[in-house]
Amino acid sequence: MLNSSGDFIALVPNALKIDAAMVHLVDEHIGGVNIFLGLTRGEKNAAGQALLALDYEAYAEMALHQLHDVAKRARAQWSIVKLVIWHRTGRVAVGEPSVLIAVASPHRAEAFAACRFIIDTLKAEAAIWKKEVWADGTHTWVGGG
Amino acid sequence: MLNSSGDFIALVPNALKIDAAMVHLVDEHIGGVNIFLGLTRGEKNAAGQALLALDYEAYAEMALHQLHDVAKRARAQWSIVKLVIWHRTGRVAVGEPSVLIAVASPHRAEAFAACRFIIDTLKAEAAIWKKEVWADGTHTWVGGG
Amino acid sequence: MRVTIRLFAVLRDLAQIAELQLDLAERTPVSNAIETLATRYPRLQPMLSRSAAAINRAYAKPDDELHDGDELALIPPVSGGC
Amino acid sequence: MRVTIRLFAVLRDLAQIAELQLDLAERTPVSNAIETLATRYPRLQPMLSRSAAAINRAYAKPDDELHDGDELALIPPVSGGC
Repeated sequence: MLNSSGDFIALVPNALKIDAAMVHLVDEHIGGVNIFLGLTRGEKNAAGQALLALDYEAYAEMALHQLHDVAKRARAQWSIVKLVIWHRTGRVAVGEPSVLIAVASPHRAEAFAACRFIIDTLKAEAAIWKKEVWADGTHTWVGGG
Repeated sequence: MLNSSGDFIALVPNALKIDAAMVHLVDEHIGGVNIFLGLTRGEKNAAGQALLALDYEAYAEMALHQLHDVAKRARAQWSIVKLVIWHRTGRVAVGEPSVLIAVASPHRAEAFAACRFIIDTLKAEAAIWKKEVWADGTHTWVGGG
Repeated sequence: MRVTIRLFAVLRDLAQIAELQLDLAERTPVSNAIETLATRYPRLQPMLSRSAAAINRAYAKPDDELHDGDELALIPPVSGGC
Repeated sequence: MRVTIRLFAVLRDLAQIAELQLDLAERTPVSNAIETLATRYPRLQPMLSRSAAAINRAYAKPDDELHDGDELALIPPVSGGC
């Protein structure tokens, strides 16, 4: 899963664990780490049904290629010592993380900016989709209406 | 340590553990979590000595009051569901975290902006000082020359 | 020539198929391949007009030409992240 | 009146004391209290000119007046965070 820069990029079928990511962020040149976790947020649909979970599906070969490309673009703009980009596939219940991005840099401004760039670009471009699973058993593809 | 908003704000004499912070960030209204960790970065001084650690000292009564005030100002500007601000006191070796800020919000933009505001304000205002401890046993107060 | 078509998410659910082969004239543009697909699976029509295309895992334009053995994926609006 | 002075970080190391009492005239301004301190601990002089002051844990201005029982802290340039 490590590319030539040592970035840890993966599509992950089971729960994302932040301490598993922290293990990768060890280097004495690190001064600031910025981490973003995206979680399934509880909500209700127009029919008053509660959201139970989001089901994530990826075009894995393309999405992984895209995530490595985003990492490369981030490294071209900011000083990055260590980088983790993990995205879930499968069912992510309310309160659980679907994405974990961790950027370790010499200084905090770089870590914040690169982390924000990566999540924004991932959301806009990566070949990943989510389906809302409602309490009454119905489901809807986001953007698929 | 919890204020009336449920923020977890503390000066901590021993190692900061990110999973201890995560335990506080549980709520179904959370959609995005932004976490900042500041670490002691390895460096050398003009005499070629390696930095071993930073020794942090706080005017505890004032610093805690200031951190709660920063939290209040952040909550006035952004939607925040859960908030953790922890700052170390005592010796923080190279590679170890001295500060941990975690902001859990409904949406990611709020979490990023509030987290950045809190670390920037903390650094500029909080009554906390650090002393560099060098390999040859010398030490220097940052900003104290 | 033969091209592999891949369908994801809402497109796969609508077509009830994830992957199929299309036999097309050499250098058929992406837009024509999509028309052929829409003819065969009419229920895809509305979503296809809102979807992007990728040839061999890279985004492609409607007039990009297909070659034998290419993988053409139809990419409905993405929604990864959170 | 009596005021408690608190010294932190480089100031405490220079003065070799963390806390002391000063007997001052009622409503002495912060700036005068600092002058008195500098007279008693001359080694503090250079850093005091670069330090802020806090009365009872809130930042204060040089002409803010002190009252009996106040805690006046001298705040050298802060460096928390990382």
